[in-house]
Amino acid sequence: MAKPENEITWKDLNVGFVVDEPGNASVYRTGDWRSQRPLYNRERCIRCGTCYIYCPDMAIKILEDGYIEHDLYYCKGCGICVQECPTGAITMVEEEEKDGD
Amino acid sequence: MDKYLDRLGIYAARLVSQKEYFVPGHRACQGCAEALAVRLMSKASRTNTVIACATGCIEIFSSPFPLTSWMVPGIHVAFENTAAVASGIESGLKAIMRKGRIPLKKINVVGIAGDGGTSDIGLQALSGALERGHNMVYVCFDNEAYMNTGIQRSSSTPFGASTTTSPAGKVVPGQTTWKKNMPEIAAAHDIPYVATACPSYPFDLMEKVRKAAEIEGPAYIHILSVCPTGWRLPPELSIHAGRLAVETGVFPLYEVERGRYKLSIDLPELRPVQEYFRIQGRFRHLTEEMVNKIQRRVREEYEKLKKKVMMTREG
Amino acid sequence: MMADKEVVRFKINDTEVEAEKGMMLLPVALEYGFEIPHLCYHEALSPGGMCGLCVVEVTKEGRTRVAMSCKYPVEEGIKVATDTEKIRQVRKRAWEVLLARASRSEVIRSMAQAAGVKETTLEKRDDDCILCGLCERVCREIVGANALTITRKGDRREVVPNPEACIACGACVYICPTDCIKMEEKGDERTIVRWNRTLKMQKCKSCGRPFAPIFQLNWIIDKANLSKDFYELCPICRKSS
Amino acid sequence: MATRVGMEVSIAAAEAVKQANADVIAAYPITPQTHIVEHLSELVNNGELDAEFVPVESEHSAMSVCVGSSAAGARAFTCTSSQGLALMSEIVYAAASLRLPILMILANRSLNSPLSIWNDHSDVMSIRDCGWIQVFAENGQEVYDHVFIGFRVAEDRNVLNPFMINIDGFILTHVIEPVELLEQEVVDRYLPPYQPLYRLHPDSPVSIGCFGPPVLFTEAKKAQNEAFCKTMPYIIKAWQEFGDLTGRYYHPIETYRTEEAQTILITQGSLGETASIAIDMMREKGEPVGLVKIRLWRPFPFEEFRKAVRGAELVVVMDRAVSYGGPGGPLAGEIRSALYPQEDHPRVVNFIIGLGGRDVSPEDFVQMAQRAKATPGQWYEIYGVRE
Repeated sequence: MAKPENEITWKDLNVGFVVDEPGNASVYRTGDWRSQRPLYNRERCIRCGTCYIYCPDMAIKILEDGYIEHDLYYCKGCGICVQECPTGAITMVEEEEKDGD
Repeated sequence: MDKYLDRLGIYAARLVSQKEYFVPGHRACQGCAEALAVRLMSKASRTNTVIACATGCIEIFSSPFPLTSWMVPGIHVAFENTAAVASGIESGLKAIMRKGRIPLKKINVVGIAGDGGTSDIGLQALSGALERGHNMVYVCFDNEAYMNTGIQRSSSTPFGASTTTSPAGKVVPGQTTWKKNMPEIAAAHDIPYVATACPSYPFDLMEKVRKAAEIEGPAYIHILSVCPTGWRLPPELSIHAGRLAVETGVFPLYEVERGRYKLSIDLPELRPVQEYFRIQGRFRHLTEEMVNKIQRRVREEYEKLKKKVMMTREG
Repeated sequence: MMADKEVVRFKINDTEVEAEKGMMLLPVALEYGFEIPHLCYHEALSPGGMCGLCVVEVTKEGRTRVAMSCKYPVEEGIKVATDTEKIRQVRKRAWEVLLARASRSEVIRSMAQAAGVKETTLEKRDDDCILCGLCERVCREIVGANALTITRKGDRREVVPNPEACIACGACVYICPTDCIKMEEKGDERTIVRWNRTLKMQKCKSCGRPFAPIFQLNWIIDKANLSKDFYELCPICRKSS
Repeated sequence: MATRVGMEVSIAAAEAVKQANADVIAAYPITPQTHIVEHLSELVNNGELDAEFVPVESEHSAMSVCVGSSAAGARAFTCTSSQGLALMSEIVYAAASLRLPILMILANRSLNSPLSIWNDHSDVMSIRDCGWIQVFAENGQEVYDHVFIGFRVAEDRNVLNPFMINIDGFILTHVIEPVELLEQEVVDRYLPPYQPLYRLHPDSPVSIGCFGPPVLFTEAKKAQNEAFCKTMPYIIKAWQEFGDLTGRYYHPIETYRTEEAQTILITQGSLGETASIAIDMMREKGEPVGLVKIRLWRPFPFEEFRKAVRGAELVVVMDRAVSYGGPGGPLAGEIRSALYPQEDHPRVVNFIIGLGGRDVSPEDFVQMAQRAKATPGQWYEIYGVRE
């Protein structure tokens, strides 16, 4: 659904309130919830993927070369990756003042 | 020793499919291990899957209209009837495939619910579905209380835990009953596969889901899903807490495959339960006496489980 | 959703599918829920083309041929058949080869049986390894320990370990489709049985439990440039402290 | 050629479900519904009906299985009574909101307490607003016919709503009646295989039953109500086409000798047959009395109803359920609402009768008509109670 939810009319709804766009929740930004942000030190990363497998928010991507990248659009700042990284390659830092985007 | 336990393969995470069937944008709390467990389950059950989901945290955080985190089809109907809905899906698909109305295809029907939806209000429907022998998987995501409604106690809340309806009071110190042993209840239905799992052991969890989906007939998986909000622990420690639950013997990982018990991780020495309790606010009020009482019980239960393994060993 | 990548459209068993250009057939077919047997393919690794099970029939410009789907890049307009009589025959032969290579493997025998192949007429090798090469690829491509090599003597291949390089991480144990690589832990020693590699484990300074091979930890310390005492505590005690 | 046989109504209903080629039947035994499911399981186990018979552990699960299988694209059937309906009612509502074309036969029986296995309409009235299309059948033939009509209407892309057939427990379920059975070929012509709009299948994933936040819940309800109100012409069309095929025509409101009637009795279900005898008796004496039978209970046929009672001075409504502390019986409340917009509306008197299996005779109807006529005002009473 392209419309914001407060503009959806009853006529826009599918029969039975069915949602027929699988995975469309990915438009929803959960990154706003963060008060702290993960900081990744590539030098310390052994490319084991541990952070990736434990992320409850699918906010860690494994890049083609095996290193990782946080997806701050989704990262809620829980800090699990920091705890689980075997080499201490990720730390949490205070989220700076949020700007417009 | 089981090859799917995480410490035996630090690089195993790289070998897991990067395809997600449960996508980000879901609204679970920070550090929610239940969301992680759902993610891992979905990775294991993959694309040919239909989900029946109970009312509860998962339903609320995964599919607030008009959005859904699910890439696979799913239905939510009510709180207590997930197993029945799943058995209906299974029966429906079976009938229309047999009658040639849709092509024959292996589709995993997976019912998912929380501990309340499983061991309390949904127990009857689950028992019925397991007894009828539908070819389906039922996964209980156990966060040990009614978290979605605000941390009320369930029959799955452990002894001593403080919840909003079993508060640690001046006279009654939290939950006064022992956690209902749901996996054993499932196993008593003599179904082909029962397992316990925890997302702190992701490869083990995924392997168990895969196995459950493959096995013909009903399968039950009980997943301890750490809830930082309800357990009052820092969100970054939810994986750690799950590991401690296992290593203290509070939540042993095991399988019951066609009646045979098998420990997924056989611990030569259990860590003291206090290590597990210390990091959680819900146990903060426990006296030494209560901890000792729990410790004794955990050891006894673990020994009982080990005996079952011995007794049902092949040959 | 694939805006910046070129998309190729084709058919698998009469179903219209699409995929990014450059992808191989097998992962696309699996993603669409088609069942194609495979033992040496892993999506995180380069294609192996070693087991021969993932064969399909590909029809392109009127000409049909049998191809290994793990190594066949998707092409616009091709027609792929995953389960024809021809394919079943080729797969049967592949199972015979695998049965011969790993005559000891219970896993392979039951898989072959499920595919309708009970015995092999080929000369049997007394092993339970099918030479799929996944262990070698994971060790090289993912772990980076390069502890395994595949050697070729005539038409005989072998996986040969380099005992000095193995960090006993268990990635090969995890990936092996026939479970022929076993890991054992006894006391404070970990052994990768097949590679004959035994390493002493680091004991946690706090709880005393052995938790990882010292050699592996040093390898990590070296790689990540960590302090020498970084792994004094086991992961659990480290978090609890 | 259609064959006319003597058959227990429950058996006829089950035979119709077989001829309708249902895919999934889920049911839990409860008197007086049992004969229907017993016969269905027999048909399945004898290989006469290719369906999954799911012997659930409760009615709640019966409806849940129907919801699951219907959402998966199967033609689903269940039947229940009384307490069973009360137990499943949560999911009865859900089935309608999810717009799943499930067919249910409700063998009407009173609700506890005291425990009664006998007939009245307190069960169906408890879920009046559940969003199902609800019809009342008067005899075995109507029950049999409405299995086909029910599936046909429910599965119509313009409808997509569950359908409930009310049949009076024991009075209909357990009696042998002449029923004209349809040729399979006629059934197949009338009832094509179910083609779901959405189905739970990995080939086109949908999420059904999402969480509705306040900003959207009202829209969802509006959409459901709009769709439900628009089902009427499709129900009428299905009846019309059924009549064209079989010669048996059904209408939302059935009338009996209402021409020039000053007093009109109103019934639902099997009472209609008894009431019609009373009408004959009174007409013979020259009394201008007629009968209106409400076949379609939801959506309520307001227009047709007003037309049927036009010109009457007195309307006597027979309810088989109590609305404690309410305006009388639930049917009477509905009738008053229907008549209120009419400037010159007739007087409405309401009798609550036949509770928990209490017999109602033609003489009772005569008496009620006379009492209603003689006592002015709009009133109601529970009829035939020992004081």
